[in-house]
Amino acid sequence: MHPLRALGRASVPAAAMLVVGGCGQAMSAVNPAGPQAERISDLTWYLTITGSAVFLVVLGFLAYAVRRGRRRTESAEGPEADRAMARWVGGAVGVTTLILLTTLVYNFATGRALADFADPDALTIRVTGHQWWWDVQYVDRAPSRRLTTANEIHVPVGRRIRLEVQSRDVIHSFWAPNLHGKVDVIPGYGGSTAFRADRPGVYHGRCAEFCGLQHARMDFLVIAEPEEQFAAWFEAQLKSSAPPGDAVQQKGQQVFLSKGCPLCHAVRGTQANSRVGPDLTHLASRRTIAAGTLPNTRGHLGGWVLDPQKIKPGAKMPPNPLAADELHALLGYLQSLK
Amino acid sequence: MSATTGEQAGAGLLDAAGRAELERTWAARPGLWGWLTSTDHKSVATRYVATAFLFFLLGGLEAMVMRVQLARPENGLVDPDRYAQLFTMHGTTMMFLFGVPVQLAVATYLVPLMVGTRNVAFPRLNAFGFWTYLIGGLLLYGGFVLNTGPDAGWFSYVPLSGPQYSPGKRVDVWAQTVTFTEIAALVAAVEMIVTILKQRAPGMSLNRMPLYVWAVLVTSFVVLFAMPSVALASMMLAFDRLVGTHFFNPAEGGDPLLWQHLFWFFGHPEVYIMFIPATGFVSEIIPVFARRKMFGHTALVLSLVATGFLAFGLWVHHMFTTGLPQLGQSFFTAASMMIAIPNGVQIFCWIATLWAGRPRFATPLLFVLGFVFLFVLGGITGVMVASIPFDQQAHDTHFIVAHLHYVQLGGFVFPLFGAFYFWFPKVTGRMLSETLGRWNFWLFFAGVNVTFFPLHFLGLMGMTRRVYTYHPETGWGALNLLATVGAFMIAASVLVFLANVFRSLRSGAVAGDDPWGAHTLEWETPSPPPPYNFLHIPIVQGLYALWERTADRPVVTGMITHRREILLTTVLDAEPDVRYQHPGPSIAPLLAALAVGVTFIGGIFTTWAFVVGPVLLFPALMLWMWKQSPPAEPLTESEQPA
Amino acid sequence: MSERRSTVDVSGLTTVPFGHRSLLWWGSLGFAVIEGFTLLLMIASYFYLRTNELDWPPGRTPNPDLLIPSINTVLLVLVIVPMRMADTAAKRMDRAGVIRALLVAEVMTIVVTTLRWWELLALNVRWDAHAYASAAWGVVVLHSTLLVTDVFETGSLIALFASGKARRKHYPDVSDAADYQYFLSAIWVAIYLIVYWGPRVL
Amino acid sequence: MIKRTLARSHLRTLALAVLLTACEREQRGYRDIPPGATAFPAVQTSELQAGPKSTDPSAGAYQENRWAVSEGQTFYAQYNCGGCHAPGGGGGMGPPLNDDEWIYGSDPENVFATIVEGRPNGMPSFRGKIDNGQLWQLVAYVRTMSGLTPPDVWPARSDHMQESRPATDALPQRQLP
Repeated sequence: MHPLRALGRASVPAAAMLVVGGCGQAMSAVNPAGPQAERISDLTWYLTITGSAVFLVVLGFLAYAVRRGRRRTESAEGPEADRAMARWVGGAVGVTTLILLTTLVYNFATGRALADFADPDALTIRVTGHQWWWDVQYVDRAPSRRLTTANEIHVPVGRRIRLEVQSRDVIHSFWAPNLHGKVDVIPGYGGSTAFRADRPGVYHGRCAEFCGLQHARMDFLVIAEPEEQFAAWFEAQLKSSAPPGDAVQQKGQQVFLSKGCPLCHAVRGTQANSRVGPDLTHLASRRTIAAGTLPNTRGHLGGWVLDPQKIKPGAKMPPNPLAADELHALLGYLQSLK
Repeated sequence: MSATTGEQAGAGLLDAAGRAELERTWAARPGLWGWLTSTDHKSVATRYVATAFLFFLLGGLEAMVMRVQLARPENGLVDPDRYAQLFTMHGTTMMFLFGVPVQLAVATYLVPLMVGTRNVAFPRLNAFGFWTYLIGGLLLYGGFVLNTGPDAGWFSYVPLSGPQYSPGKRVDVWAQTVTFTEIAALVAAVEMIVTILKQRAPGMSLNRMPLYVWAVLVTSFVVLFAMPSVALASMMLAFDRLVGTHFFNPAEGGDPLLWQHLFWFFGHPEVYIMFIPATGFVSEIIPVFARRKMFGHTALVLSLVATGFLAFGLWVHHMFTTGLPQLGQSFFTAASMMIAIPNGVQIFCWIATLWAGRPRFATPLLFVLGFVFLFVLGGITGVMVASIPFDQQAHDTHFIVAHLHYVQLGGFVFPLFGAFYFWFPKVTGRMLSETLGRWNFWLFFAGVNVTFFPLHFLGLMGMTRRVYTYHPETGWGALNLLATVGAFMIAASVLVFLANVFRSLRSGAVAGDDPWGAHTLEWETPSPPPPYNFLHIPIVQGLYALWERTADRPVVTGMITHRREILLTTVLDAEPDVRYQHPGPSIAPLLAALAVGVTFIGGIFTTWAFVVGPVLLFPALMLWMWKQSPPAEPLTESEQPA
Repeated sequence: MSERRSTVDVSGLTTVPFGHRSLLWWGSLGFAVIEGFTLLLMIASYFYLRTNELDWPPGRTPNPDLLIPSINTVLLVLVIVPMRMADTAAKRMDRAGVIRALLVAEVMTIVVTTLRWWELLALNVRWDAHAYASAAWGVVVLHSTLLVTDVFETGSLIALFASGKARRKHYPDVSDAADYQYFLSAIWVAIYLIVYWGPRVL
Repeated sequence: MIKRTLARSHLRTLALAVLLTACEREQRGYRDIPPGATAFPAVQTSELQAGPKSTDPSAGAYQENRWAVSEGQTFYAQYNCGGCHAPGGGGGMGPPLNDDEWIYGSDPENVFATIVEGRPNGMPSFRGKIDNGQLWQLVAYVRTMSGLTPPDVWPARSDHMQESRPATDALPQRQLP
């Protein structure tokens, strides 16, 4: 247990801690769930504490100086006053330089520790930023084991993840505060970073670089789960979508294929395989829809399909005027895509 | 032929007739035509500061709407498109239309008075600078009113601001506004450098120059080398959008990071362009209200120069998360932390002067003390984000919004308000009320802290910048509501300031020449100063001109009064060198600015404007250079026909 | 007004200062620094974009031609000679000499400016083909705008002196214009080498 | 006196005109209800049926809106219209779209009907496949290829590989200044 972190957890007043740290998986840069975020969190506590100390000392100087000055009847002139002040100012600047140097050294050390975190047999995930959602691909030498999903990244706990980011349109920034710092997703540049989740949990992430109308609603989830649970999830996701079970789902699939959905979305196992929009093969297995904007329930799914512009104005998905029975059947089908 | 020091009593001193002729020669023409053609640095500077302050209010209104929209989750006050325009307009207005212009405008008012000369070096260029700036401001707000305000952020990262992802003319309006404001800043910087180096009163050698004049000199050099970078970047972006060049198109060899390098190479020095003159204000206000000479004058000058140089070595700390090589970024971490040392020197020297002096709590000193509090806090969060790992968490979040507002509001707007209270009597001849001043200060100080301190926590909790709304379950609602309350406090304090100004313009106490007992030359002139500033150019006898003035301090005589003339002195020791013909008022700067306006605004719609504009510009420039003041009196040596 | 005993009489000072003693010299130096630094940044961007490409010029784009650009560069360097003569004539306050020298310089500069269009065509690529084309056109066009203002400045000086409205204080403006011309020619030589010889040599 | 009031009224109408057009030009119309959305007959009574010529005035709004044209450019690429008509509209399997020859008419409604109903030898019908709002944006973009809309609404270059000249230069007969 790093002494500073213990100090940090204990000494900061509970209110600030509650507000900033939060408990469980509340999204916060000082509530680390992996080694990378932990190193940065320790650095954060160090910077905060030394910074506050320096601030209070300088304010103390100022208050003392003003009070001392106001008590004077006439100002301190002459060489000895100047020599005294020169000593104090020189000392203060010296201390400032010293603190800056130690901060610099600690910062470089943390920086290097963060950088050499790569590991040859890490799980590689390629995330592609689109205007206002995330496309996630699990990279594997065997093409049959390459999985494409969207907006939710399942990772095995305790295993290093190598993240490659790229963009199809504008600059985004992939940031899950509980796991690691952000990495900019720049078109024409292949950004990469590496992290590891030590605690299972659902960690929120956001796009951190302004990327247009719906930048505010471009979230994602990183779901860390034990190794075997992840393997089971991965196998399930690899399989194509099951054929529709009953008549309602059959009609729902018919509505899905006849309307404009296949023009943008892909559902493996049907003839819909366009890469323009997110992959919906296992939509029902996801916790949220529309890049972390809505929980994945039947009501929200219906509201989203009918008029996405009301929820994410400016999103590329058009409104879909459907009759009641068509909508009912479509929702039935979509919720069957486990 | 050098200046002869005459001992005979009163030889060459101007009598009443001489003063009247001087008044006539230097006065602007009457009425609106006089106002449009005026080249008096005080007249141009007051309208410049007033316009910049108007944009400050507009920027503040935009901020208020944003704060109300963020006051609670899922708020529906503005839709995402309007919110994108709002935060872009707020950033662009505060940085390009208020920040840099107001500092250079105050400089063009004060520097000629402080160095003891009659006008700024190139007065017509000064007027041209203001008109260009005004056209830039009108273009931006004209666009905003016509639903064509920029919506890609105040630094408009490519490719979002590129031709494909920003359809229409919105980003073009932004790019041309940047071009206008940067022409105005460059012009003002050149004037300030030449005025300070060549037109100081005899005796004001470099080591006797006031600290504010040093600050303006350093700022002008920073402007000289920073503004071309954004001029080039906005020109390249405009060409990318209008004629299809590929400077920033990643698919055809262009590079989005080229934009970021060029923009931030200007971006960071720009915030120092606003901060360095503010340290100049503080260094002028503290000696006067601590009633003691400033401790460590040379140390402060050296730290000013050091800040000016270091400002150009930090820009990559805006790009720590773009994945540039680690070694390169570490250099910029070290440079970003090193700049805290000269700032530290300044702050410790100010505190020492307060300790050694006898400070009295007038409003200017209150704003200076508030500045120290806020700027030290902002500086420390600055050192925090200078470290790469922490910046990876804090970059583009509300932590940065908190940091930048602490160093901008604390570091630049507080000293600016202190300067308003300090020099308002000199500009208008009337004192501002101290009680309203205190209300203004304490509301502002509390407002800044209540608004921006919570944003530190919001940033670490994941609230990114430029989000028009957020989910209720993020838990950010409470802190955002608190910040919005703080924003209303700031608005209230600005209203108190406006009330104070208008009340004192009407019925404020009459301020004499020197209400504060200050030491710089402008306090020797009447309030408000006459068009010619000094009846006789003073001879400076020490660093603290008025405090170290001997009873029989000599003045300069022998300058003609029937035509505008200024005294040029040598650069280092300010010995009288040349009597220089000074151009009179002219309408040409306005016409030239309009021609430049036609060129760049037309350039948004058709490339032909870049041909028609210059054709219009040349006659305006001809009028500018040829129109001489009428030779009513006998021609002096320089006016003999060639 | 308290009566002051000693005064400093400056009536004897010169009013026709040459070189750094005059304000205009400092003003044109300031603008030369701005324009020079903008061109430097443009050249830096040119090289920055070059790092993105494997071969420069990329793909099937041919190297720029050398004939017309070389002629034009020599011509622009030669303009220094008449401008130097104008400078010395101005220092001698010889009006006829100034007008003659400036006329020669103006004609040469106009020829250089018109040839500049063919220099742009000598790049053998449209400005909107790719980043190389945009960067090359960008650098040359930026310098050309300075060239056009130079043509105007020399032209207005000729008109001023020829029309007899010129005064003795305008002589230093001629030498300032000459200094500005040296800067313009010098920086063009650098651009010429980078844009036209760069792809072949570097 | 009259001349001055006349001049002032001209000025005011001109300013108003500029105000109005500029506002529409930049409107991000993601919330508007597109024309013809409800125009589809719910029940098919007989085989014979007149072409659904919806003379809805707001159809024209899309033609003059820069954002709509830019979205149309995005959908032209996403829905792979370039597969037959070539990315710049130069024509390939499908007829060229950037010349003056229109087999089925060049009014917005005609182009709209062509896309919705499809045309013989190859043009598929997109009825119900593409939302009407996006269809009108596509129509607006397609008509800019042959310069049928005001020039300052044309899309600028795209951020992708330039198989052909940027759209604005692909117009054979109208060379941009």
